[in-house]
Amino acid sequence: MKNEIGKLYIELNEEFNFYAPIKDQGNLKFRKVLNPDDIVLDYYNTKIPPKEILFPEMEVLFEYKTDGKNVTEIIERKDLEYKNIIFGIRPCDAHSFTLLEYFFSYGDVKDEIFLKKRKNTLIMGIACNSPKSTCFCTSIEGHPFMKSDMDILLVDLGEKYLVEGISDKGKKLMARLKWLTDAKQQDVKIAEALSKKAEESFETKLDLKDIDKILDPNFEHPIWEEISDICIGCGTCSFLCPTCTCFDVLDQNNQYNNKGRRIRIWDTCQFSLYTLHTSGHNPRKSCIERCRNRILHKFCYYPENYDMLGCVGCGRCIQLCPVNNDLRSIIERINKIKSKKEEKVSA
Amino acid sequence: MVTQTKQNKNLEETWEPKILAFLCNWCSYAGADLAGVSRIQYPPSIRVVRVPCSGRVSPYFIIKGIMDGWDGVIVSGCHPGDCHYLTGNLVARRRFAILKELLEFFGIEPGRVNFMWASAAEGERFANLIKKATRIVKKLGPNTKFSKKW
Amino acid sequence: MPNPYIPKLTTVKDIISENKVNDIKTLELEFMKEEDYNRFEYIPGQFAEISLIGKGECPIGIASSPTEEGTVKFTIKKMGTVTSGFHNCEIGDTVGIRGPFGNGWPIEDMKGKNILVIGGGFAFSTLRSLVVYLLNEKHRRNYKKITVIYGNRDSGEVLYEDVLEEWKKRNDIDVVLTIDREEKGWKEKVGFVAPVVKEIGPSPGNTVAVVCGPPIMIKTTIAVLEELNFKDEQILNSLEMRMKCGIGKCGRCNIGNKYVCIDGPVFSLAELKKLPSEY
Amino acid sequence: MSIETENKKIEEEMREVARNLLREKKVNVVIGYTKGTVPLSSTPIIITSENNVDKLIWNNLCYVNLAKYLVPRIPQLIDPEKGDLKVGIVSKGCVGRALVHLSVENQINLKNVKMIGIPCNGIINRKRIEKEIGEKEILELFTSDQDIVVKGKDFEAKYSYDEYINELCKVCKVKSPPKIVDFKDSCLGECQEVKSVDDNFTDVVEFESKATQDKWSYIKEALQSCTRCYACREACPMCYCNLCFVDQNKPIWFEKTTEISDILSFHLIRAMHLAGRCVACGACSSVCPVGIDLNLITRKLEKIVKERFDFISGIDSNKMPPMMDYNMNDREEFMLEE
Repeated sequence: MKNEIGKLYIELNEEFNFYAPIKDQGNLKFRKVLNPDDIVLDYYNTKIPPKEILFPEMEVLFEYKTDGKNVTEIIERKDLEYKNIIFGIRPCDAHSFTLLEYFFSYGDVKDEIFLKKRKNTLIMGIACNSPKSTCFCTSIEGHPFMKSDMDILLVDLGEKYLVEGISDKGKKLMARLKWLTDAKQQDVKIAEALSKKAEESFETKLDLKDIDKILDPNFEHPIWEEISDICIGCGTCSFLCPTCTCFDVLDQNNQYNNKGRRIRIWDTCQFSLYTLHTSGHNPRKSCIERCRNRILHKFCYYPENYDMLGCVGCGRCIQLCPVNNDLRSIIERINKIKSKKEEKVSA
Repeated sequence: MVTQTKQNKNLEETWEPKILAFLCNWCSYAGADLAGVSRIQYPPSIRVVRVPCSGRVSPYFIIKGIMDGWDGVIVSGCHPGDCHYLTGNLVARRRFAILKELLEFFGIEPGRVNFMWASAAEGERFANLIKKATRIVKKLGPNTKFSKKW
Repeated sequence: MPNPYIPKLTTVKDIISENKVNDIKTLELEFMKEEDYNRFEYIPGQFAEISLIGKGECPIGIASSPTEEGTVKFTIKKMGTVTSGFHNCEIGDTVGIRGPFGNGWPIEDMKGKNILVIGGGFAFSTLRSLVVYLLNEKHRRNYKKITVIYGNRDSGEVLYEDVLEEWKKRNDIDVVLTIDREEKGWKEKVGFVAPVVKEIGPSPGNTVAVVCGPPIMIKTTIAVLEELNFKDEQILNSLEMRMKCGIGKCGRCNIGNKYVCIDGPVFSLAELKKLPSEY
Repeated sequence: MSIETENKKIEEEMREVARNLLREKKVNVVIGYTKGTVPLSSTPIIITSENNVDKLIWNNLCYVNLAKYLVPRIPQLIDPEKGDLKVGIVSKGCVGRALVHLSVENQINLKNVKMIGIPCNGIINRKRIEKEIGEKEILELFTSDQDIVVKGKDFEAKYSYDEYINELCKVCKVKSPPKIVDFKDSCLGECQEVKSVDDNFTDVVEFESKATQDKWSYIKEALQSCTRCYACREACPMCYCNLCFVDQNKPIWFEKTTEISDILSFHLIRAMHLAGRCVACGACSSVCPVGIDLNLITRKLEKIVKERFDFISGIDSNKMPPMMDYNMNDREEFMLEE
């Protein structure tokens, strides 16, 4: 099927927005495919996380018309009903969509903009045959061949793909693709072997089992100063994190045609402006608090609120941090708090 | 097709640029006044913002102006040595030099941003320079590159 | 479900300048559509995201009580871009509103108890909402003794003078006003809120203390209340945080795993003590 | 001498100076580089004990400008009882320049700073190598003789060292920190006397000669992928403002959206703010997660300041930077004349 990606694209492009990894300015990103030849599938992972398909860096919440001073009409977005296919996504990033879904539907008021788009999205992922050295999805109960977050999972067998429909949505779509051939037992076995091999090849193993229980009582611990001492306070780790969701809201006016729009743009807890009150008070005024918030949000608040870690183990923050403030070593240092305490108790 | 180009040509001829002008209170603003009182004709393209000194004009004002869709920006102050605050225009001149070079480097037509000196007694010079600046900006056409559009 | 970011439109019906410095104004808003108003069911202590479309949006506590039908009131201090915009509003302007958000004062749990309302300065708006609600003839019999202690920097800063006058005339509520420094013509108490609370010495038995004000006032008042043997569960607090969305999505108002906009803004002192002190 | 032996030598000398400084209690902390956990990186480290000195390393991936850690963070660490915090800082040329310039701007007191000067032999252009390797994983990178060797699971690539170092390093003339007249003992280890720097700016001139439209499309293309993480700003030793102009919201000058005009205005104004201040360390380009190359803009700034005001930042602690100064006789050929 490998050379039939184009065929797949042509068949689905009319009905769906077809997203796949594409090289843009030297960086691999998920973009709407215009030419199936652009699709890059021989890759580890994209630099920009695929969350930007459903939660773009800049997104219009609504538009409005004014009479020069006052609003006369509010125009809702109508493009949320489009159907999307995300093709070639890795299992860790697919898992991030599950987390985002949890997050955006938390509370009484749900984020309908995201959820509507999510509902109309079909995830067609490719299993990870060879994880990167910075990947640690097995440590967060994920797996390079994890199916649960996908609609269809492809396994790269070298010459061909093994395609498996997982959700009803995915199975339905597969039934439409008449040119797929039935898989041989032998191919399924190869896939299983590949899965095992991939799982064994992980270099990074982190102990994240009770991390929320260690973090919760250690809100005020000297370790946070130590962790944040080299942090320069940029937003790389959170902008490129597949599960980070914070945003800022602002209004834009077009004074020429009396139109305007309210947009949301990615924001990050790493900036001091993020929590600055109008009065000048800032609850998280230094890098220490901001670094702590990021770690706690992912490894303590997420488990407390959704019973899941807020990290998918993609390793983007490890690879792209400008000062190489490695998340793996941060977690190791946090785990040490616990073992130190235990030592004390036993002594 | 022919009619369209004709129309475009017409548009080009009738199009008048809108230029944001920051005039220093002590010299150029008075100069503009003098030009008006002396009934010297110059194109009605500028919209004036009076500032205490050309040194008050931050690069933010200029870039924000271009971003907001003005076709050009003019900053006018006292001649070097004549500043009401002694050195305000000298400080401003350094800033403008860098801004102008950087704009050019970024590929934004440098003609959109113009700096000039005009004293309170130079009504004629003021009018002439505005004419010249308007001509330059008009030649460049509407500002579409940098202005926000959606 | 509809897009939660779309505000309902209202018109400004009345604008009242609340203090002498003229930096606090109360805006009375009337919904353009009847159905929007009917859907806007709130309790005292909740807030709404009100927006001047084109300028931005900000979370403001609702100052009116649900018992005052027809309009919704917001008391706004001139601080930043959006609030300055509100101060420049004229009657008849359009204002967007989303909400109500937050948990509000626990009016159900307060039933059958004495209520001690302690407010300082401009934070009195949601307390006004609460007291007006409690004093409503339908609700008054559900609650026991009501005491209001309201402190200000000077007499020019006292908000809602008309309702305060009304309350003073009634015999089912005690109103104590105080200002920081003595002033000519001021007949009420003088001194900070905390010592005044101490002086009055409310008894903690079957009482809920509602405290709202600037951080330093909260800190000193809570110390006094604890001295008077109030338990942590009996002291209620309304927190402030920078907010954008009001629905727990934009992320910035979290304290620990709680979001002030959905789990708050009202927390009891007992709850607050469990949360990290990052507010 | 091969690059590795050079590095080894630098490393040893650096450790020796740092050890002595800590042992003699001349400094409280030493800021330096240590080995990174991913192949194309190094990480800053703050050392307080003599025992940890061996963690300090020098290789050609030490791209962070350590002067960043002095402003504004370190002044906050000053213990009022113990007096000022004394800092030793591993200084390649551009770190030294940054320190000198920061002291000119009264942000740090050089009295409290000891530079551990090293003769920098260039920083590898990691973004360029990453781009050329593409979607393969780099597991190891080392220098061998005059080459940079990049190794992965099933590939090995060699790049010429002279070609694949930062563009700014190629033209750098201040390899080790400049000697400071007022604080003679502030620089230990290697330092050099810099009087003036000759530069013909051929790279900038080439770009300048392009047509306006070409420049615009080049800049637009280059900056388009900016994610607004502001790593360039945060890594820059000169960007120490408490409130950056993009963060100002009373009034909002520039919106932080992803529109090209907003992105461009950020980079344009930031460049404006760095005129006469940029020390050409290239940290901004090295840290950019999406690989935007800001070197060209940096070079242009250097050129403007050199040609117009005959100034080079961070060389002379007694010379006033151009944007803090004025001169009646500046060139004004750009002014509109009748």
